[in-house]
Amino acid sequence: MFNKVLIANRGEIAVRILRACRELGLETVAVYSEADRQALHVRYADEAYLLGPAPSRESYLRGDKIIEIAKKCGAGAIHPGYGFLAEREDFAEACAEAGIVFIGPKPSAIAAMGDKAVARATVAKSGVPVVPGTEDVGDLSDEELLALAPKIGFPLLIKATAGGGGKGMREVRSLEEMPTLLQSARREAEAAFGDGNVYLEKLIEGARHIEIQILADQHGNVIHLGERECSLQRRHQKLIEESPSPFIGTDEDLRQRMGEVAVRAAQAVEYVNAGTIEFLVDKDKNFYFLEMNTRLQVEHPVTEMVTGIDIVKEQIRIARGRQLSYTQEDVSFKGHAIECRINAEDPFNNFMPSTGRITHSVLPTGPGVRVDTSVYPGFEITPYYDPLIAKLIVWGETRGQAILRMRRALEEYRIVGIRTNIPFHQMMMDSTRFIAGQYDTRFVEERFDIEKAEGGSDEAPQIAAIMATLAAHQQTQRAAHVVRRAERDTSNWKWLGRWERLQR
Amino acid sequence: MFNKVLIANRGEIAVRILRACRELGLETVAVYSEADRQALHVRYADEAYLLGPAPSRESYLRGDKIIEIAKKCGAGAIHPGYGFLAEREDFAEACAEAGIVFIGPKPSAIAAMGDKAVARATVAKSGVPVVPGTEDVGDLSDEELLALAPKIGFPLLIKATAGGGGKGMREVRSLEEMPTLLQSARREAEAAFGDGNVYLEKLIEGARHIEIQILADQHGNVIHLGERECSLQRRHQKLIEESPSPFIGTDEDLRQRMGEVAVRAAQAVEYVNAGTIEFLVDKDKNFYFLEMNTRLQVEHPVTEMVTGIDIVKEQIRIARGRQLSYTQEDVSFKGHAIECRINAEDPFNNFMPSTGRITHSVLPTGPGVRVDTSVYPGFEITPYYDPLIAKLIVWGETRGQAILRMRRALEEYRIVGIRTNIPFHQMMMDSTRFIAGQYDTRFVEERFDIEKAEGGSDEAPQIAAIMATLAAHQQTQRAAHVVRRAERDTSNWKWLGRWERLQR
Amino acid sequence: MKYIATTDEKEIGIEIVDEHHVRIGDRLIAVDFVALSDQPLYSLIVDGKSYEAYIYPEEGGWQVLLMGRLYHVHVEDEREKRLRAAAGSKVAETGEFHLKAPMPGLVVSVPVSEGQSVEKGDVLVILESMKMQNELKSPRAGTVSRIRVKPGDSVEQRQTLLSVV
Amino acid sequence: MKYIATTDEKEIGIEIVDEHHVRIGDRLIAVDFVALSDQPLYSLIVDGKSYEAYIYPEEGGWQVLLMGRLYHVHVEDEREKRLRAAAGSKVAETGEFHLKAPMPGLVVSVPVSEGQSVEKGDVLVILESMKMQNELKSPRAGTVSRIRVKPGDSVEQRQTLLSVV
Repeated sequence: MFNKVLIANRGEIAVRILRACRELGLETVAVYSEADRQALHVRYADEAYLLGPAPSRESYLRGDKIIEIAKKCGAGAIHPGYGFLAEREDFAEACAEAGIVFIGPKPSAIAAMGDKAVARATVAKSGVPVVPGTEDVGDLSDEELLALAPKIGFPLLIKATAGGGGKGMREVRSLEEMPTLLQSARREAEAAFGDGNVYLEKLIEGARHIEIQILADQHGNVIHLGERECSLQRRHQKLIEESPSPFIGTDEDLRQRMGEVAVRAAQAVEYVNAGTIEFLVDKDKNFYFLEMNTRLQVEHPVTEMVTGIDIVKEQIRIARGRQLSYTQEDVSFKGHAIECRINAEDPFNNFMPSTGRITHSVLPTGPGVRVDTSVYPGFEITPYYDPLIAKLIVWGETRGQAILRMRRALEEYRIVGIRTNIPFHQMMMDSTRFIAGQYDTRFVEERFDIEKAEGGSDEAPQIAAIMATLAAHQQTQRAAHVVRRAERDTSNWKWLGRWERLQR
Repeated sequence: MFNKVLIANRGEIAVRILRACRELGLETVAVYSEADRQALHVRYADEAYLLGPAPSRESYLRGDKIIEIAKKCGAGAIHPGYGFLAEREDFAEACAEAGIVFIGPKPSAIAAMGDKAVARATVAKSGVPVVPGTEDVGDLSDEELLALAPKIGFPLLIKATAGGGGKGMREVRSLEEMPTLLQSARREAEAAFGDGNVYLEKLIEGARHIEIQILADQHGNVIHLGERECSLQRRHQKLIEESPSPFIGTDEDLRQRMGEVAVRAAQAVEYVNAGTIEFLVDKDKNFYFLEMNTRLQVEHPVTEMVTGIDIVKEQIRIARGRQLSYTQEDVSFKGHAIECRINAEDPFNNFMPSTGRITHSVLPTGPGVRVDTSVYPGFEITPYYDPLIAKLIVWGETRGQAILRMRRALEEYRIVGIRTNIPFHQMMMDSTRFIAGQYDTRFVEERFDIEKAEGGSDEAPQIAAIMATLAAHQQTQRAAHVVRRAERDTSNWKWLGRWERLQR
Repeated sequence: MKYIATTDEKEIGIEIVDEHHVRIGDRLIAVDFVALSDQPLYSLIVDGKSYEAYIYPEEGGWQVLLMGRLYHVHVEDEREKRLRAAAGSKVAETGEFHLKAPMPGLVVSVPVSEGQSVEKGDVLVILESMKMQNELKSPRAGTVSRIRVKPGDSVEQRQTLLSVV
Repeated sequence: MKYIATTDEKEIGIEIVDEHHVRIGDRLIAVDFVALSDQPLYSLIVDGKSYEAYIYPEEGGWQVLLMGRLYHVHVEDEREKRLRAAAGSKVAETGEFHLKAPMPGLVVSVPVSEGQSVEKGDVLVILESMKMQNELKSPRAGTVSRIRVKPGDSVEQRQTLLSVV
C-alpha cells in the first residue's frame, strides 16, 4: 500500500491531484521543468524535483526520469493527470516494472483504447455502436487512407490515433484537400503525442458530444456517474462542459442506455480506475462510441458537483485496491453544473495565445463556485504548455440558476497581465441558443460571431469612451508633471510603462 | 415587488448579498464610506453611492442617508446584512415608512428580540428554557444590577442588551470587580451599538454554544435548518463554526427537540425571514435559550453547505412575499461543513489587529472549498471596521474529511501585507481536542497556548534557520552591490524596503 | 480640457471639467475614476452607476474591455483635431505593415514568398505556441516584402517576421 | 560566508557555499531559494523537500512563519559574532522601551501614571481599533516615563505613546 504519490504533471490538474492526496493524508511529490520552479504544484507539494528544460519532451514527457525520481524518493504510486504521459501504455508498463502503482488502468486497457482505431474495433465486437470510419487495426499510410476515404464518404475527420483534445484533428470536405490536411494532422499529432499516426471517421453533422464518466475497481465493479455535455467546442477543443446534458434533459431512458453501453465498453477491455466514454449523439438521439479516454478528464469537476463524488480521491482508493465506495444505486444527481475553461488567449484576436506575467488577479468566490487553477499574481505564463490556466465551475439548483451564477462569476473574475477568453464565455452565457441548450459541436465556429454577440449594453460604448478619455487625460496630466519635454518623443507604450513605475 | 436591492453594509457580507441578488436577476446598489471607494462591494454593484467619512457613525450607521439614497435611486428593498443597522428596529420602521421593503423581520420582532432582556422574558412565556439572569424588562441602572448580581450568583456575564458578537460583554467573578467591568461593558456597547444598556446572565461553565438556523415566511410557515456548533470562541468572538455539531452528533432526538424549541421561539414573536436561535448546552445536554439574532449570521455558510439551501436567496424570496421553497421534510443534511473566520490580527502578538495594504494573496480553491471575502491584492485594511477579512468554509463527506480539507486549504492560503489568524486556525485543526470535538466556549482561552500548540514538525526550526540565513545573506549581498557604504547605517527596515523596491 | 472620443465610428465630445466632472453636450456629469491596485484596471462611478474596465493603450488609441465587450476608442484633444483637420487628411491607411510575433513560438511554415500579392485575411505565417498552431493573417491587401524567418525558427515576442507594403 | 543562526536558543552554523549549496556541520545540502512574486514570501527546496515561508525582518533578527508556526531567528556572520564575543556581553536587556501604537486607533484609557512602577505584563494603554479594545502591555518591569497621549486621542501607527525605563 503506497503512502507517497508522485504527480507526473503540471498546471491545474497537478494541483487538483495534490489536493486529493493531501486530503487523504498521503505525501506528495511534484516534478517540474525549469519554467515551472515557481508553479503552484511545486509550492504545494511536500517534495519537488527538477526534470529538465521547459519543453515537454525534455521534462514532463521524460517518463524514465520520472520513474527514477519516484524510486529515489520512495513514492509508491504515480498519478499521471491528463495529457503528457497519461495515456502512454509504455509508461504504465514501466511503472509496473519498477514496482510503482500507476494510478490509472492497466497497460493493456490503455493500449486497447489508446489506439483509437483498435478501440473502435474492440468495443464494436461487444455490441457498442461506433461511428463509421477506418475500422482496420494498425498504422495506415497516407495512400491507404486516401483510398479508404471515398468509401467512408465526405465530410470526414482525420484524427490522431494517440489523440485527444482536438490535437492532430482535421476536417476534410473533399479528397483534393486531404493530402495537405493529412500532413498537418500528422505533424501536430507527432508534436503533441510523439506519434503521428491517424485514422478516419465519418463526420456526423449537427452532432452533440456527450460523454459518460465511469469508475471501475479491481474487483470487477463498474459504475457510471452520468453524462457530461461537451458540445461547446472551438477547433475541436472543448470550451464549456455541463452536467446533466440539456439535450438528454429528462430522457432518463436515454441516459440509462448510454450509461449501460459505457459500462459495457469499459468491461470490454477489463477497465480499472476512472475513465470516460465519449459518444456522438445525432439529432435523432442515436449515439455512437467515439473513443474512450483512459484517464481523468479536464472536465471531471462538473460530475463531482452534481454527484458529490470526489473522482480523484476515488481513483486513488481504487489504485490502493479498495472496493468502489459507491454502488450504481448510491449515485444520484442533484442540480446542474457548468464549467468554463479559462484559457490564456485573446478572443478578440482570433484566440491567439497570450503569454506574460500575471500582475494581478481576483478570483470569483462565494456559494456554488469552484475554481481549479494553478496561476497566481506574479506567475509567468510561458509559451511551452497548453493555454488552460483555470477552470471555473459553478453549481446551481437548476440549469438556469447555474447560468446566472456563471455570469456573475465571470463578471467578477479579473486577470491582468495576459488576455483570457473570459469575454467569450460571457458572450456565450448571454447567447439565446446556449441558454436554450440548442447547440452542437459546430456552434462556435459556424453560428457565433464575437463581433456581433448578443447581450451588449446600449450605454457601454459611451461609458467606454468616457473611460478612455479619462485614462488619456490622466496620462497626459501625469506625464506633463514628471517627464521632461525633451523625452516626449518616446512611444506611448514606453510612456505608460514609465508612468506605471512611478505610480508604485 | 422590488427589482432593485440596496445593500446597507460593507465587507464580505455585502459581497455575499450582492451575489445572491445578481443570481436572482435583481439590480444591486452599494453604499460606501470614503475608506471603501475601492472595496469589492462597490466594484461589483450596479450602482454605488457615497455615504460619508470612514467612521461607521458617519457612514454605515447613517440610516437616514441610506433610505434617502434608496428612494432617490429607486431601490425597492434594503438588505442590512449583519451588524450596523441589521438589528435596529427604528431603521426597519423607517424603511417601512418610506415604502421600502426591509429584508428581515418586522420591527416588532426586532424590538422583542433585540432587547435581550425582553427577549428572554418573551420566549420564557412560551415555554422555552432560558439561562437564569436579570429577567426584568427595561433599562437597569448600575445600582440595580449590582443589587441583582448576588441573587443570580457568580460567575456571571454582563451583556449588552443591543448586543451581539461579544461586544460589550464582560465576565464577572466577584461583586468587587463588577463596577469597573460594568463601566467598560457599557462604553463598548455604546461605541458598537449606540446603546450602552446591559443585562446580567448566569455563566454556565463548560457550556457549548449551539445555534439553530430558522426560516419563516409571511404565510406562517417556519422551518429550521439544523444546528451550528459555535463554541470555539476567543473573548466571546466566534472563530470556528461547524455543522452538524460534534457534541450533538447522532443524537437526533436532541437535534429535533432543539429545532422545535427554536421554531417555537421564533413563533413567539411572529418572526418572518431568516433568524438564529442561540442556545447554551451544558454537559448534561440541557439547553437554554440565550438570544435570537434577528438577521443573517456571519456563519450561515456552514448551514448552506450541508443543506444545499441558499439562505440569502431564500431571505430575498421571503421578502418578496413568496412561500418558503422548502418544507421541514425537504430539509436534509449531507456531510459536514467547517468555517474558519480569517481575521486581520496577529495571533503571535496577542491577536492585535493588523492594518495595511494587502500586497499579495493566493486563495485556496478546489473541490469543497468556499471563500467569502471582500479583500484583494492592493486593498487597504483600515482600522475603522471589524477585522474579519474572509471566511474560509469547507465541506467534507465526514467531519474527518472536512478537517483534512480545512488543513490543506489553510496551508494554501497566502496573504501578504497584513498579519492574519490563519496560523491559529492551523494549530486548532491539529489540536487533538478539536479533532475529538471536545471543546467548550472557554477552550481557546483556558486550554490553548499558541506557543505550545501541538503538531509542529521537528525539522521546522532548522528549516526556519536556513531560510532566515539565506534571506539575511541575500540582503547583505544585494545591499553590498547597490547601496554605497556611506548609507550603511540606515535601519534594517529601511534597507529591506529599498532592496524590495529595487527588485521590482 | 476638451476631447473628442471616437468609438464604433461615433464621435463624442467630452470635456474634462475638473477631477470629478465631465461635460458631454450640455450635461455636467459627476464621475469618480480610479485605478485599482496600480493596474490598468479602472473603476468608474458615473451618476451613481458603477463600472469597471481594463484599459490598454493600443496603436492610435485605447482598448477598453468593459462588461465582456472590447471597445476601441480613439481620443484626441481639440488641438490635435484642429491640426489634423488643417493637414486635411485622415491618418494614411497605407505605409508598411510589420508582422510581429504576438508571442514567443516556433515558426511552422511561411506560406507566402517575397513579392507575392496578398489579400486581407491571407495567412502569412503559421506559428506554434502553447501546443497550438496559430495562423497569423494579413490585416490588409499588399505585397509581401522582407521575410525574416523560415520554418523551424524560434522567435521572440514582438520579433518582426515579415512586412507587407 | 559562514553564519550562526539562533532559534529556540539553539545555535546552528550555516555556511553559504554558493547560490545552490549550504553546509551544516559536514553535510553539504542542495538548496533552491526564491522569492515569490516579489513578496517577502519564499520558496525553499532543500534536499527535494518543498517549503514555503513568510520572512519578515524584526529587531535583532528575522521572523519566519513556516507551516503555521512562527520562528524568531537571529542571524549573524562570523565576524559579527567575534566582535560581539570580544565586547564580552550579550545585547543589553536594559535601556528605554518605547511603547508604540501597533495600529492607528483611539486611546481609550491610560491606566498608569508617570513615575509609576510596572511589572512585565501590566497594561499600559488601552487602544480601540477595528471595534475592539486592545490592551497594550509592558514587555518588562520598569518605571513609566513620558506619557504622550491621553484618553480620547487618535493616534497613528507606530506613534510613541509612552516609555518605560
